[in-house]
Amino acid sequence: MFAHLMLNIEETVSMILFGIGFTTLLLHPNLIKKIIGMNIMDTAVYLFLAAKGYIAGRMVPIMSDGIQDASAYINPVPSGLVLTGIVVSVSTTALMLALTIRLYERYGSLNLDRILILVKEEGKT
Amino acid sequence: MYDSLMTAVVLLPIIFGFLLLIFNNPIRSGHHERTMEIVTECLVLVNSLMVAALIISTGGRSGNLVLFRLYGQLTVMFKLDLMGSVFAGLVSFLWPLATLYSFEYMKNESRRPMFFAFYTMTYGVTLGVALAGNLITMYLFYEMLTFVTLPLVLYPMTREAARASRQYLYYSIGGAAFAFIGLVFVLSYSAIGTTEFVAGGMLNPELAGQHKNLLLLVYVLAFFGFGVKAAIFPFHDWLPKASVAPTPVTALLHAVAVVKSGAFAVLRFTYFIYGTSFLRGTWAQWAAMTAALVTITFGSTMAVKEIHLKRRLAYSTVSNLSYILFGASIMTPLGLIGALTHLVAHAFMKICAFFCAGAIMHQTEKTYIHQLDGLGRKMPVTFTCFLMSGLSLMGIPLFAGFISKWNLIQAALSWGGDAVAAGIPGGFIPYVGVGVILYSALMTGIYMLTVAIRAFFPAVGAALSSGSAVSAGAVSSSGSTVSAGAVSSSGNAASAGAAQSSGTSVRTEGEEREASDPSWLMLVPLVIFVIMIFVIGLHPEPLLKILEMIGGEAG
Amino acid sequence: MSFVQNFPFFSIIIAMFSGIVSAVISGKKARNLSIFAIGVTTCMSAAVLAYTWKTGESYTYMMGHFPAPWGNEIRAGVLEGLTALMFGVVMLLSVMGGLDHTEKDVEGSKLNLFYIMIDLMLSSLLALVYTNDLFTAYVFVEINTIAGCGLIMIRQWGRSLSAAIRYMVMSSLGSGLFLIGLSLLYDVTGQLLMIPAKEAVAQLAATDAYVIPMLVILAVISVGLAIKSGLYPFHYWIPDTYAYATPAASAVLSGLVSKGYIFLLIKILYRVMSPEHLMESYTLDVLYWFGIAGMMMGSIHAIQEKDTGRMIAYSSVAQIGYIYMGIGLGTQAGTTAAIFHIFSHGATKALLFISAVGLYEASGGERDYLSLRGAGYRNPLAAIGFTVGAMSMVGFPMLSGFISKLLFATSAFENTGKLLPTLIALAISTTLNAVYFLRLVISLYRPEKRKVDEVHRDSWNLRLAVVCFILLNLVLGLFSQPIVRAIGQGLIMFS
Amino acid sequence: MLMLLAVFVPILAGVLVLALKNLKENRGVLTGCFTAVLAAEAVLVILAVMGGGSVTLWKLTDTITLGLKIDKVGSLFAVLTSVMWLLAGIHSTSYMKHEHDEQRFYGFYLIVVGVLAGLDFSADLITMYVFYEMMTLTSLPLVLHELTKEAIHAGLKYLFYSVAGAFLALFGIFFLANVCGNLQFTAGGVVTPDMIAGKEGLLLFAVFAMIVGFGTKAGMFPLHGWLPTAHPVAPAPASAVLSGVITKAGVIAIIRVVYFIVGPVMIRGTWVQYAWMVLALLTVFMGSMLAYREKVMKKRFAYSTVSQVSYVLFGLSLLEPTAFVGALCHVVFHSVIKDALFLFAGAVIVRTGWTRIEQLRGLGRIMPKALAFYTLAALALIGIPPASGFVSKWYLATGSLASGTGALGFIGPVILLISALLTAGYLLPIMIQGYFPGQDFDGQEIKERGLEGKEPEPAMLVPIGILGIASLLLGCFPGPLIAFARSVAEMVL
Repeated sequence: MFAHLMLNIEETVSMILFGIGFTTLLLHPNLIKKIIGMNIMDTAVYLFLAAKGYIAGRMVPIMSDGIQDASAYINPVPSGLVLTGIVVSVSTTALMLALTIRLYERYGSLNLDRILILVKEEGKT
Repeated sequence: MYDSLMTAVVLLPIIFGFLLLIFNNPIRSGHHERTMEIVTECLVLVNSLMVAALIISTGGRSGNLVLFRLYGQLTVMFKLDLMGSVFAGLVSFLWPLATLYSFEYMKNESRRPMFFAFYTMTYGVTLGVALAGNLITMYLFYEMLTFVTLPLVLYPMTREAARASRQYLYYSIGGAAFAFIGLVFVLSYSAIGTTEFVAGGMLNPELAGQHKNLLLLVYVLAFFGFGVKAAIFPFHDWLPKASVAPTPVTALLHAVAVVKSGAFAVLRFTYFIYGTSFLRGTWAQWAAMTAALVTITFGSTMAVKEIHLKRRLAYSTVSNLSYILFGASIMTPLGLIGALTHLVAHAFMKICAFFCAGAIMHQTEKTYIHQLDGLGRKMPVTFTCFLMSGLSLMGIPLFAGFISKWNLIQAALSWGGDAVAAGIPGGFIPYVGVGVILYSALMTGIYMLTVAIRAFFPAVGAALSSGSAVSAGAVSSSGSTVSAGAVSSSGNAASAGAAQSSGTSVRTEGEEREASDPSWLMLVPLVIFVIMIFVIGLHPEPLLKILEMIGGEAG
Repeated sequence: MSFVQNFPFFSIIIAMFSGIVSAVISGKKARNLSIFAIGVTTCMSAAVLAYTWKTGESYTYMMGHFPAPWGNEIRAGVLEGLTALMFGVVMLLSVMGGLDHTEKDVEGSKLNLFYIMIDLMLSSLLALVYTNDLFTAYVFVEINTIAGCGLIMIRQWGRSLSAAIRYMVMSSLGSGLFLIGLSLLYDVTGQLLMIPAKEAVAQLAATDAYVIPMLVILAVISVGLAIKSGLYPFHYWIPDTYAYATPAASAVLSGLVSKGYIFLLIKILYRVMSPEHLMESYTLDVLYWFGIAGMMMGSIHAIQEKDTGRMIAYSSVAQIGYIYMGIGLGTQAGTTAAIFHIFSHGATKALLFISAVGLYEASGGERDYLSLRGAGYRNPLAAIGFTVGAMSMVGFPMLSGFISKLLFATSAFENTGKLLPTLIALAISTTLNAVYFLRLVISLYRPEKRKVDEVHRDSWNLRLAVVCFILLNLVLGLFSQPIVRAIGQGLIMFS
Repeated sequence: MLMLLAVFVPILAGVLVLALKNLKENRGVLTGCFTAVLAAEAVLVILAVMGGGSVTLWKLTDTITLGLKIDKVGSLFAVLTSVMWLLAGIHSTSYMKHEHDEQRFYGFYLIVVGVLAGLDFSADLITMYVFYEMMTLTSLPLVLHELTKEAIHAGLKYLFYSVAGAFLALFGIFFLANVCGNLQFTAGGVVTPDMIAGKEGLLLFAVFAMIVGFGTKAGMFPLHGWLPTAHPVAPAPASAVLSGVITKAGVIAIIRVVYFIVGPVMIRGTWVQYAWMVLALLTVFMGSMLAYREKVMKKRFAYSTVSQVSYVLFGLSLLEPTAFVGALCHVVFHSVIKDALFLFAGAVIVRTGWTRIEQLRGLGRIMPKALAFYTLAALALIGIPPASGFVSKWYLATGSLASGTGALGFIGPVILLISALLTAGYLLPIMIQGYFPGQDFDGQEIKERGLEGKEPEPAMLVPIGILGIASLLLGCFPGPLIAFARSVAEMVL
């Protein structure tokens, strides 16, 4: 069992990271840390994807010195996916940060639980 | 021709109701209420005549009329058969009279156009239930009935009314939701692929035989589901609460149209969908029967305990509706006949009783029974009618109630005998049912006659002093005689009594005006109902002939 | 190749471009552009529907000239066309109905942002409907999330901000799970296009390889999409989100957004996964039972709720439960019912939100259901709209809700184990629906003690939207036969 | 035809009396007409009885017809009813002067006699049930005539007990209609063993229900509770007919059921017979005990009725010819005697306003003649030979010994004897105190009120006299009655 894990060290790490990110995003009350958790989670997936696409001993699929046979490059699709994913994650992160700033301006707190309480109180008045 | 007539009688009142709603404001701002009433009455009358024409010309049997296809095999379809004719005929007989009555009753109310709009719409919808040719159509109108009668319950707009209407709605919708299960099952197990009513049942015997217990469970669910509208225990609670509605509503809808639709639906479901041969002798039958018996006992006991007149009558309705359900659950042709007899007889008796209660409320604003002391002398015709309906509800011979009770009990005894002879477990239940009905009859005697006795024979010093004694002799005349003759004589007596008492009587507290019989708009329906009670009680043979034909087909 | 076949792609692109263009134009123009874009895409969807209905088969549309497995594909059939059409119609009506409110709730300078979000939402929904590529689906899921979040937070209100952050957090969790599921699937099969992926999966199933990873993939994807569509017990973000956004946004979010995810889930379950895995993983059973739990719990929460908007939102939780129950039945009829309910619920829920707005307006902006007393007299049309919506939810025959109820019930017959639970759940849930919806309807028609000052007149577009939604409901209720047949046909083309 | 008149003439007359409101001003006309109708009724009944025959009233449904028929039992009861009614009616013309709402009383009084005639002449069970219910309802106004709270309460009690009893009986009717279809009264019964094959237990239960149900009207335990409440509160003439005649409606109903529908054969030796006997004996004993302890005069008479009517029921329950003869005789005798007692009570109340036993000391100084007639009736009820009660009790006792019902057949006479002693104990003190008030009695009150030697008015005194003497004479010359009863017994047993 442990040997399997060591053999697929990238996958193992990415899964651990994913777990860390997921729990942080889900459970941590601090908004900034939530966002960090989300990023960790996304990064874990990218790591996983990149690890899947990597084939030992091959080149990055970027044409630097003329086209070689396809077997010379690693699988480009995961890399593409990772790139797309990063774009998506950046925009999501930006949006969440923007939201966080708004909330902080309004309620002076980054603690989501506290913010929710404040919102409720605000609604009552 | 007749096909279009069938559509017309259902749609005409509904469309008219919508028109009234649309022209609500012009009518009220222009004070055209009187015109509206006359038009409404004419329309209702015409509609009733059309129903009569329909029934007579087709002899109670028409072809299928598919209106449109809802989904798949589910078509909205009208078809007149004998049982539908009985219900439709009953409803169309009562409606014009009830409308007439409600003009007077609603005289001082605002928002009358709205009231009559929904009242008239309900007419159409009820006819829709009666004319429905298949289960889905009936279900459709059954649901519609809930919604068109809801504004009527809500009409007083008080907190109590809102609560009552909410409860009414929840119960009805909940019931329909369980009836829906039945509908879906029927669709799947139908022998003919549709949900059309077939006398004697339409389930595919082979398929149904494989899942007998499941289907029986579904039957019980649907029985209770449809039974909600027929106020079966423990889903009866909405009915007494709903008596906050104006009396014409309580009388016509919650004693006849709505609740009878529930009972009618149960009859349809039992005799025309499942078929009695499938159900007879099974646990489902005993479950249904027990429920009906519990309701009878419960309703009549609660009626005795209740001190609010309309709620008392409502509890009485609860128990009487379960007479019908009991008849349905006997599941023999005789049972069907008994159930239908009671369906017709109870309609006249209970609407009469409610209209009396309404007349009392309208004339004196008294709603509790202990307030009624001595009113019988002031409102002789009203209380005579009340007494008559009470006696009939008790099941005294020569009144309509006796005939239905007779039929029901004969059915119960016959089936009980057969069941015991055949060694079916639970065969004793019909015998218990006979006992329960008699118990309920006793309770009926208690809760109806106490009211009449209070009214006619007030304890000395309770309500009236000198003025009442003058008219007493004449008053009590109407207490015992057949109505028609009494009307004129006691009418005079009342006026004489009123004239006398205006000078001498000591008014009791809170009595704003001298009570008297209401105007002819209210009295005519009352008297007609009493006459009908006697007609059915004394000469039920034509009705029974028709019912026997139905029983013969559906058994 | 017919010109019509381009339409799915065009409609996505049109929606996206109008969003981009909106960034640089004024709010009013952005609004007009947005409505125009929705209208055009709706027409295109109709054309696609007509085309595929006529040809009787679905087609795949290659993006660019990269064939599988590298390229990106769109696939359109009757079901896709129909869904896109419904989404378009509901969106158009929602935007129309909420027009005034949008302008009131959103600062003038940011109005174009709102319409950017609407456009992006439309494009992502269309993409979710049409795409045949898993990773594209992921990207549009994220775009959808962002657009949805934007729609919520555009209203500068504490509640909507907090709702937005919660929505965002939950959505991110869902997206993350979905993404890891995709990655694992890619890992196992090496495919991202659905059709090749299905072949690969079928092969795996045939050889019994990678059983556990396949289960994990199924679970992770299902849970991810379930979170995003608000299946009970992942529904905590729903009430605030739906209730506190601006009405147009509420209608769109509740009527469409979660439905897009559900549609995607159905797509993945039937176009990618193999029946064997579905059977082994009990995914369907889990979805079914959670769906039923949602039906009950959503309604119970709704009953406890006083705020009308939150009540309707909790009702959405229940309705999503219905849909998952349909999917969970695991039969074609069940799925048909679920998809029909997607339409029916979309039309009904949007109607409820839009007409509730009319009622708030007539009650001085109060949303508490007690404050809505007598609103039926102050704003008759909105009240009628609400009543129709409520009756449809309760399953009144002739309205759309009845048909979906009927479809759910009849489809249950094909799965005898789930027959009785389904039927009883339907019955109880109907009753619960009646409790909270009709309670409100009754109080709408109860006159208030204070005098009705004046009949409130809504703007023409709100009234038009309400009327159209009512008609839509009636159409779905009365002429369901062709629609259901189309769904059935579409499902056959689907996989 | 005549029997139709006998049924409907009084009913119509009663309705007319109720409806014509200006009769109130002409008391003379009212009472004249009233008496005339009652007399005519008596004549009509007797003529009808002599004419015999049968008539169908109405076909309710195909299976239910309402009809009248004259037979011996019916004749006996009808004649008895109409005569008693006439006498009590005459008494009431005087009694009711002191009451309010006279006209209503007369109206319902007339209606009830018509209904009772119908009941007696009924040709089948359902017709009888119709009249039975009508009787309950139309006699109700007589009970609550006083309209005091007590009277209304009593009236309701009367009504509900009666209705409950009627519905118990109705169960039996429904059952019998179901098994045999034909419910025409036929001497010896219509039920045959093959009709009820498999339902024997149910039949017995139904019969028992009917006995208990109809027994309500006859004041039989356990549904006797209404009687002591209801009879005393009514005006005295009404109490007289209620106690003397209407209780007999229960008796005839039971006779009809047991001897004319089910047939004695079906229940002889079954639990029903024994239960019935036990109930009847229990009632006999209990009624006498309660009467003995009761201090209010009319209530005491009412308890006495409870006890005495159950003599009749006991006789019937033996299913034995001699006892049957005794029962029929006792019906007649008790009717006469109890009418006399209640009319006497009415006279006392009108004259003195006294209602309690201890107030009656020295009554002999006021109304010696009336008290003499009372004494006659009382002696007859106790059963002192040669007064009438002795004859019936003799027949009852011998019948009981001959009935072959084992121990109960012996216990019966014992209880009858004890009851007779108790009867003496509760009736004689009135007479003794009346005539012999004792040394310490000064008659102050009587003198002060000037009541000395004030006999009741003739309209009261004459009926009391007739009844008192009749109760003696019937005992001296019981031959025709016994012969008649014997012929009936031969028919049914």
